[in-house]
Amino acid sequence: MNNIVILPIVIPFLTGALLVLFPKYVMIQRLLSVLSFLAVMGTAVHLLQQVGGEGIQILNLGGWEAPFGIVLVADTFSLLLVITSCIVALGCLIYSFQSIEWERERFYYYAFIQFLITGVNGSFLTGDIFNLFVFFEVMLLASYVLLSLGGLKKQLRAGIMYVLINIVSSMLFIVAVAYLYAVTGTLNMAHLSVRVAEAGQPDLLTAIALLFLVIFAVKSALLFFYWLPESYSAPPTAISALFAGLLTKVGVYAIFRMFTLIFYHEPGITHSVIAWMAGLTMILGSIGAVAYGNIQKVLAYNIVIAIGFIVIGIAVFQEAALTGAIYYLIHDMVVKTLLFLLGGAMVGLVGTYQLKEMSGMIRNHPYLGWMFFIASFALVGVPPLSGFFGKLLVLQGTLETQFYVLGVIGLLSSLAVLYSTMKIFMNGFWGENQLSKEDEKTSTHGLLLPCTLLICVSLFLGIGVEWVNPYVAAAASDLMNPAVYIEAVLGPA
Amino acid sequence: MKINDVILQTVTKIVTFIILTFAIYLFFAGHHNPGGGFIGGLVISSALILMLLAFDIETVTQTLPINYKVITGLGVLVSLFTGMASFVFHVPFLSQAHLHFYMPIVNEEINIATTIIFEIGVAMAVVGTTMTVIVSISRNKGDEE
Amino acid sequence: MSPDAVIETIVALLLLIGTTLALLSAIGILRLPDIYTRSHAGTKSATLGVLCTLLGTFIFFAGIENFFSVRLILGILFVFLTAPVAGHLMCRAAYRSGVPMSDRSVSDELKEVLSVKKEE
Amino acid sequence: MAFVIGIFFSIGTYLILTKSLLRIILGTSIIGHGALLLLLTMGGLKQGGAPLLGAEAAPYADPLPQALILTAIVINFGTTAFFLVLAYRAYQEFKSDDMKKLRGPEHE
Amino acid sequence: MFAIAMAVSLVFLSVSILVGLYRIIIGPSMPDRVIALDAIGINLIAMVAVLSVTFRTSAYLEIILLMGIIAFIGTVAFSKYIERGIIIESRRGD
Amino acid sequence: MSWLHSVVLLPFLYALMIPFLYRYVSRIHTGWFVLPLPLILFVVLGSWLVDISEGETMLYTLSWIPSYGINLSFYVDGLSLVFGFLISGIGALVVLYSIFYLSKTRELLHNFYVYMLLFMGAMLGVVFSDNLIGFYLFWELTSISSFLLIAFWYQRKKSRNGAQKAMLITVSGGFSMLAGIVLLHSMAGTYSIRGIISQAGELQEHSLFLPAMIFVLIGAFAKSAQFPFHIWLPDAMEAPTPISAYLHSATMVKAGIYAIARFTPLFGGTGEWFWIITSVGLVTLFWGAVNAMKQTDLKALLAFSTISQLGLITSLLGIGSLALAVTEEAETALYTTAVLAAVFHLVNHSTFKGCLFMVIGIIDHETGTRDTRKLGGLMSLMPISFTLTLIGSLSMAGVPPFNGFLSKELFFTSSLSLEETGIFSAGAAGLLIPAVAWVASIFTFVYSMILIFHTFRGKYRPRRLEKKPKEAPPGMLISPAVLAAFVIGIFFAPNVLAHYVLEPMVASILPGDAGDFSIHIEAWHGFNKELFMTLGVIVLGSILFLTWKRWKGIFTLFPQVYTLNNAYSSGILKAEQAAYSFTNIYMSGLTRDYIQYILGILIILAGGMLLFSEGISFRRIDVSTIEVYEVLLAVGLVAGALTVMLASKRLTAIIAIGAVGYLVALFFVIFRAPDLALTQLVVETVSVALYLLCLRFLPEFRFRETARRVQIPNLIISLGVGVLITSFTLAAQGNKLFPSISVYFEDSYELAGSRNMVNAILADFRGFDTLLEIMVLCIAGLGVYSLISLRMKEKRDDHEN
Repeated sequence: MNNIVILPIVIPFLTGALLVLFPKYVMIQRLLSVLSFLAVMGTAVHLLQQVGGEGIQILNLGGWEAPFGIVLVADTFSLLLVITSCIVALGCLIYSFQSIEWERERFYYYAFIQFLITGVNGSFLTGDIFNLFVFFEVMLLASYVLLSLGGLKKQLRAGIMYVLINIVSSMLFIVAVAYLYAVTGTLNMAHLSVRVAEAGQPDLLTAIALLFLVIFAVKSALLFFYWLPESYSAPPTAISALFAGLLTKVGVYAIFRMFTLIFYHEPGITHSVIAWMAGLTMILGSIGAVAYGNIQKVLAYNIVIAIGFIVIGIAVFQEAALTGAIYYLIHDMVVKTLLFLLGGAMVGLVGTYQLKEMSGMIRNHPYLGWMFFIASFALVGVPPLSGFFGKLLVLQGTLETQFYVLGVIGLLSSLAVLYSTMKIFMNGFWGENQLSKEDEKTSTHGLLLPCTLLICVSLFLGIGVEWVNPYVAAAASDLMNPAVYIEAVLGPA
Repeated sequence: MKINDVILQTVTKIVTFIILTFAIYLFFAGHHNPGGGFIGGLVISSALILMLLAFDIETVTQTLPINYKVITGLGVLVSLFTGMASFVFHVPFLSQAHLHFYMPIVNEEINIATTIIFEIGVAMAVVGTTMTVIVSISRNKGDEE
Repeated sequence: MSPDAVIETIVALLLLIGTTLALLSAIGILRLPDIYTRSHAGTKSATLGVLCTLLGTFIFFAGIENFFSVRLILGILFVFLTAPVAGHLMCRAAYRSGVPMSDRSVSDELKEVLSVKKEE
Repeated sequence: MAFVIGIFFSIGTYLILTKSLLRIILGTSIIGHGALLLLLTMGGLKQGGAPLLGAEAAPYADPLPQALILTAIVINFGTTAFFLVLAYRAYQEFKSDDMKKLRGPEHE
Repeated sequence: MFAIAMAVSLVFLSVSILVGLYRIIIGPSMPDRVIALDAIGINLIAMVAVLSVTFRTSAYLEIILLMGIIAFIGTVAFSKYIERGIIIESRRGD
Repeated sequence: MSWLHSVVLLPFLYALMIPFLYRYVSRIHTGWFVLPLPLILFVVLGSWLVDISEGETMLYTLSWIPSYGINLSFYVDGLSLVFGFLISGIGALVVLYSIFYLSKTRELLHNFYVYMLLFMGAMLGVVFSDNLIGFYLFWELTSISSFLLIAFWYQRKKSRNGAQKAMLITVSGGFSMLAGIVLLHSMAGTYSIRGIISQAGELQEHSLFLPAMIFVLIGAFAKSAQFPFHIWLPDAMEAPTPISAYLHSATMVKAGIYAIARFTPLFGGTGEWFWIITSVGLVTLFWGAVNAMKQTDLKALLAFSTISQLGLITSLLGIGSLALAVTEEAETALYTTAVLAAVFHLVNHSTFKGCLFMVIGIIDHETGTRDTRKLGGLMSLMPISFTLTLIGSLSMAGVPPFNGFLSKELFFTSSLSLEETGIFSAGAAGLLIPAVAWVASIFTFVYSMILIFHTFRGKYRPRRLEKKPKEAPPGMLISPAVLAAFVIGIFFAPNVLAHYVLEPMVASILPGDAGDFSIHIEAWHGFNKELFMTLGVIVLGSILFLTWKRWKGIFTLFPQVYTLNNAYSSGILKAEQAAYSFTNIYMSGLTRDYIQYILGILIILAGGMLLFSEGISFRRIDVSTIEVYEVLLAVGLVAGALTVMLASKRLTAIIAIGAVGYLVALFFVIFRAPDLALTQLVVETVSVALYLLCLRFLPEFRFRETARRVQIPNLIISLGVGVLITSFTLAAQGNKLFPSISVYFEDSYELAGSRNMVNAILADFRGFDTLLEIMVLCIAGLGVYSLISLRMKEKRDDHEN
């Protein structure tokens, strides 16, 4: 038992609930929000140290032992994601101080952000499949609200699509949980793993696994990314950046968890399906990224590509690739958010999303430009930036397990990433400067600080691989050995 | 065209109280019989909805001047705090304590548990949310003006 | 016949009567020509039916299980109180929204009153 | 019961695939009902009494799915409420509830 | 004998409910449908009562009362909607 | 940290200071601050020369990711040291040249020098890295800095396009290189180049050996502009001329050559390696020379000439790799000559091409154009430039007394030597290779002449020029003059170079016995085949040049549309359009379509799994008999749901959904779930009230879907979902493998003090769910409130309409 495990969930929850009580005091709201994220980060780091020393930390909520109550499990993998999501959220939060309009700030904007993070962190930490569903709902509902907060036309339009698709997938989630419960009689993930292993994962369970795969694929935009480009370009920058960094990644997390902990007995079926999906996702994402001349869309399709790439790690199901995938996942959360923030700043300056209509911004905004440049190359996976190491390991994994095609698609998709981000850079920052300082729609005042923060994190992730690596490697090796997780939750067998 | 609602309003006045009593009963019954915070909260809201149906928002707000959004927040906080009390007692989060009393008068075993406080929070949140939704929709004039 | 058996018979009878009434009112809802007549079937006889049923249930629990249910009494009271009001509201709504009466209806006394009101 | 649930899902899906917003919302409601019934069915039907300890004898019906359903009902309610309001706000802005007309500008 | 009576009652009530549904489907007017819904509600009350006798449990008695409340509120809401199109007014007489 | 590290890392650190120097010491041209750096590097490297030439090596390691064997380890041997000299030496000259070339006031000098230093450091990193990951790191960095430098004048569209093209090609080559590296790592288990080479014997047996080779070669070819990747190089000429001289002729493009040379000990001696490299090199040599002739832009001419010369070096390395395959001493020596020729020409090419680029830059700078059709008769106006051009061009053409002659002779020798080869059926090529080499040399001669005569002779047409031409300032002439001095100097004393520089280089490329020899290069080697070939080149070349006007029309016969370059440009454009239309096919913006895709795939996947699986029984177990009334109610449920579906009035649908909700509640009663029934009833009512509230703002159903095209897929999908769920349900019901954990909750009274198990679970066992659930409610409530109350104005229309 370790009550600290709940803190990453409770702190934002509490903050959010408090913020509901006095929506009009904006400064206090801002302060509390920042403090909350810092506190979460602190506890998560502390927990990470504990996990390093004492093994996986668990908390049986209400004191009910594992398969009966709800259990929270903090292993290295989930804690890394919690920390990353806090950094990302902090970046977006600071960014929104300047960029989100005051009307939104008074309509519970900060509370919703806190709730969103509650949902995200909870999804990472929970060890119970139904509880995962509930956390997903918390997160989704908060995201519905944030997406439509402000009620602009495009927000409503995107909101309807986003909500509808997620409702469908949530219903399927309930259905899948129901089947799983019917067959195995339990909801605890560790217990599920034990029982599925005992039954040898018969075909019915594999079919249920596929059901789960489809559901999480919708959430993580793996192959089913149709909702993503439109809904991520609708809300204000800070919000879409937050979505870009976090929401799909939670789905990815769920896929990782499910297919390493529970359904790992039939990789011939499930994991090859995942491999196909990953390949198709990267191809379609690349085509989409090349196709458009709209900053937000290009970046949105880049999310799709990255998802495909990360999922390779689970498709080839090998430790090096998994390590790489986790590394790339963390990197992608940071860098994707950063790119969205930077793209948003560009859009804010020019007042349009169309690349055709912007040009030469590096003249007045060199820092913006170079940050975008570095972030793009980090995304492409150029050493020593953060995307490289993950990409290397994933590539290594695909080649060593003879998934050559996936590896090649992964490299080609990097090319699409390069082409598309450079398209933005060259159109937006290079060329004749058409916009004098006075003509700009907004200023970048206060927007560069969070971007600098995130880029520092990204650089650290790239150059300081050696420091981060023990944690990532431990996370991957834990994922490859479900016994560790099971023992931590259910006690020694 | 004015429509009088005398019959409805008279009945409502009586019925609301029956419903509210029943709601409170359900709330406490939940421990051993069907019921609980959720249902209690929902039934309270349905009583309020009935009042809104029979009268109008103005009147009801005058009688019950409550900011439902705050109620929602408070409800969530109350529930959360019962969970967080466990930090003080060094027990797992959300641990509930319960005591068995023997009440000689009604000749029944009464059972007080911290879950009651938890459920109060739940009920408050439910009422708050439902009413927030209903009232905000009804207040909205839309494009009709 | 044991006391329980007697109670059981009474309960069974009451329930049967109640449900038969419900069935009858259902037939009424099915067969009657217009909304106003149907509402009679739907509210009045059905209410009676449900009252019988509830009474039967009450007796059942009071007699056999020794369980004196306040809730049931309240329920009976409630249905008794609200069912007519509901019927009234519905009929009025129907009339005001202009649902036609059956051809077989003899008179419409409210028509003049309302039309006078409209002219005002 | 399985067939009823299947039919519910069919009907709900069909409604979701229509282009009128209100029908879509109704479709999600129906699927929601289907999912609840499914969850209950999966707990095993009609085995024993209501899950209330006391006078009645064991076995009881499986209480866990019931608790899950309760949670699901409430969540569905919240989602539906939000979706409904979203829909009508969209109608106010776009003067249309036709999904075809709610597409992005590029698709027109 | 008792069980048969119960079964017969349940079938009667189910048939009544189906009839109500039939009315809901064919109408012809909206108030018809609402009244049918109200009738279904009332039949449901009876049904729950009979069921709780059949199962010999008092667990469902709350539902009876609640059902009454709910059916009433539903009908009121529908009737106001049909009559005025607005079910909750901001202020009387607007 | 060692001296070696500082050599590589110093440029990067120095680059950080440049912006400050530029900003705060604006009176002095920033280039003067940069100049010392390459000079110092040159001196430091020079101090190692003697040791290295005696066969010593140096290795220092800086840890980066030791746990994966990824480090920055730097290794110096003959090969890398020579490259180091080229990089720092020509770097120094280029910086000096740029000080006069780039205006202090008009150009963004800090950008220029930062990029330049980045490049210099990266290039040094490439040649000194022993760890493949470090190698890759610097490899990509050279592409990026080249990208930035090409687009230095980023306002120009041509610069941007050229930069983009160069980057796409070189970086994708880099990706291929990365794949090769990963393959090598997975075979050899190390990233160290020396470590891998030491396992060369075993690795050649490995099944991944050939793919690894091809991947590495693609990377190298892309970088050094070999056919068909050469198309980026001409466009890269949009860069300022110092950059063209530095990156795109002397150093960066040679990184590919370096890679080939570096990996020769590993891959060399195999037939594939020989054939690929030799043939690609020859094709490039030929194709580059042909294209160079038709250029009118002097820089483009030099670019194609560079491509051609790189092809030459590559093919020589290919021929030289045979030395590792043969055992006979005489033969080995023969092929070793080819390697020698390669490295010799590499050095020579850097000198004369660097010189030529700088002179062309001067012409451009002084006249404002590089177009041969506008230039002419500059000989008397710019005598020094003319002399320098003459030296460079004649060397390029392979005429004595310039160093190009020597290496060209060696090239002929090597190509002729193939005739006698018995391995890899290289002899089959027979005379083909020398013939191609000879023809290409003739073309080389022709374009060298074009370069000289079309610029400096002919009619002087001042009106076509933007500026009035005059001789360049002396400072600008220093650098090309130094290089020209080398061009001549090497011709007269080739063996000094050979001893200190070329021998250690060859020894690094051909380790073991093959590399152990001494070289003697002679300008005069008697009347042999090579000499006659050279004479032929000069005679035929002169004839062709003199008749140039008559036959240049040949080039117009090849339609311009079908060039690789156009294929690239239109390819990019078409790809973008195709991608756009393809993406728009499935991204229709219709939510319905998206849901159809999702459900369709779900049905195929999960349904397929169910269908083809074995051992799933659809038996219904432990379900008690179904009562009549239950069937009736189930019929009622279905009827209600159908009503919702088919209702033509929205109110009907809502009433029906209310009925369905009530019936579901009744089912909860039947299935012994009183709590659920209660909740369901109230929630249903509140929902209905909500629907009624919102109906006011929503329209009546106005249309019915009648289009069959829409209806049928909808029906199929929905039926499919229904069937899937039904069969799944039956299967799951019949396959309960384990008892449920909920038996535990039957002790709820003892555990949680509650007789209502459901409530105990909700409030206690799974109280956390409940907590979150009210959170969901809270979010939904506040969300509805904000959605209704907050209506922001569209500030800008964002191209909505």
